[in-house]
Amino acid sequence: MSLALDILSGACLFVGAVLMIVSALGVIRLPDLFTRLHGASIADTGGAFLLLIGMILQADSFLVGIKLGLIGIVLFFTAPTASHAVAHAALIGGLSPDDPGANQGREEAEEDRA
Amino acid sequence: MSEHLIVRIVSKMLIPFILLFALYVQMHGDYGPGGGFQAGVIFATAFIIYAIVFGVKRTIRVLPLTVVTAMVSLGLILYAMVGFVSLAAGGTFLDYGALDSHDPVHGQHLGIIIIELGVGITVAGVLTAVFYTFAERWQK
Amino acid sequence: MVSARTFSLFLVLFATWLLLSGIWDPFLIASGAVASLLVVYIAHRMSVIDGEGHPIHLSWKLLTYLPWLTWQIVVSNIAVCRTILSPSMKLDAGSGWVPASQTTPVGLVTFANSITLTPGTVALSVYPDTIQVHALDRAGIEELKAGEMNRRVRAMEGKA
Amino acid sequence: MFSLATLLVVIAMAMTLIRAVRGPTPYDRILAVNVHGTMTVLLIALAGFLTDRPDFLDLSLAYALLNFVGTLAALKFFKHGHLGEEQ
Repeated sequence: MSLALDILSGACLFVGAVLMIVSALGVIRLPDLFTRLHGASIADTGGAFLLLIGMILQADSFLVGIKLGLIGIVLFFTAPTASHAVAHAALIGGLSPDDPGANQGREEAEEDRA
Repeated sequence: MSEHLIVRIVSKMLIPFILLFALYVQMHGDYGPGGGFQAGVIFATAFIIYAIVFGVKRTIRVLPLTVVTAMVSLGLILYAMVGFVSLAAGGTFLDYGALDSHDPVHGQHLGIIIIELGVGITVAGVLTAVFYTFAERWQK
Repeated sequence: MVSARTFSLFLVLFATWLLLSGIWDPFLIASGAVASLLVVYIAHRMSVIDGEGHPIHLSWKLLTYLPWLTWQIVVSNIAVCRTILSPSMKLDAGSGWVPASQTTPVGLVTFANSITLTPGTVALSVYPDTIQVHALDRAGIEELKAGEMNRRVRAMEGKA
Repeated sequence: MFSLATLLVVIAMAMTLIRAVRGPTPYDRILAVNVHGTMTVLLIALAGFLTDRPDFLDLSLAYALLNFVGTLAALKFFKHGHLGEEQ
């Protein structure tokens, strides 16, 4: 029983950590801000929750499990809100959600200006 | 930013829990990480997010400047008071053990809790005051 | 005058305190009650205790919505991972408008946050009856337009 | 397993920093820092398990709250250039 639990939690931790890498890769590789948001949301959902589940399965006391659950609830509410705030601010700030090419030009212009 | 629906509602849900978490950190300083300073910072954070979402004017209506100033001095007074009371009870300055002549351990516990409360109140007041000052500078 | 919502916030805060603390010491439990009262007072002054800040009216239907949302998140996680890891990375990204039939602000926020929480779609801006959505793959927008998620959130919202 | 997961998360955090440095728009940087913060929350929790100190979970919870506030504050600052009243 304990062995099965260890394997399950180990698998959750490993997959969660790999998803974090994939998410970081997405944030680097994807072409413009709005597509990068999708890469980031993998870390907020899959990565974070699998790691939390892996840790909950290993928790040695009820209290530790509850605190991990609270972290999960806080992330569940704040992560999409922060993503949406960034997306909305970028939209207001003039980035085009439909045409990555236009943003590319704009981004380079901003880079030159900076 | 108060016209921003999602941010407004999620902040409204979150603020009471940030405040509660600050007080939890305050009271559990001797069981885990935390204590007065950290609690004060988290407590002030709740007011800062309120100011970011609903504006500084409305925050000042909730937590007026006079209250902030009073908090800054109240914390310090609490801290000094513990010191002088222990001095009066026959110990040295801030010698918590002297607070309870029968049970020094209980005295120490009480002294630390009051002192941490003083630190927390002062830090929360100072950080809110700093934020108000920063935000106000751009009003004119 | 203490409304049911205020009382419920107090109970939730006190329960949270007990769960966080986990130390059954009379002094700490008493300070938890005092702390919850103080927080309720400050929250009352901030006027954050209302249908938006403490929505107790959509309680139990959430339990049927969350498993479905979790499944959606798992499926779309896999899809987005595949896109990121594919060497050529052919994207068909774009934005579109998705109808939202929710009537309360909280319902609208639940819908928008569910869209954002699902990888592959992000809510760009929220209006009372539509949500502008950006998707990594335009098929995601078509799927949202079909309205399964919209219907489920609407059902959870209950009356009003 | 905890050490491997921690290592992978640290690598992922280092990778998000690349995007934070390269930009190019302020929003990309804020996004990168936000993801970095989410990973930090998990890293602190993992570190707590690694060193067998469950107290770390309190820090993790505090960081999760502060990360949200920080992201919003940065966004507002970029939008208005200050944190004061909107005109």
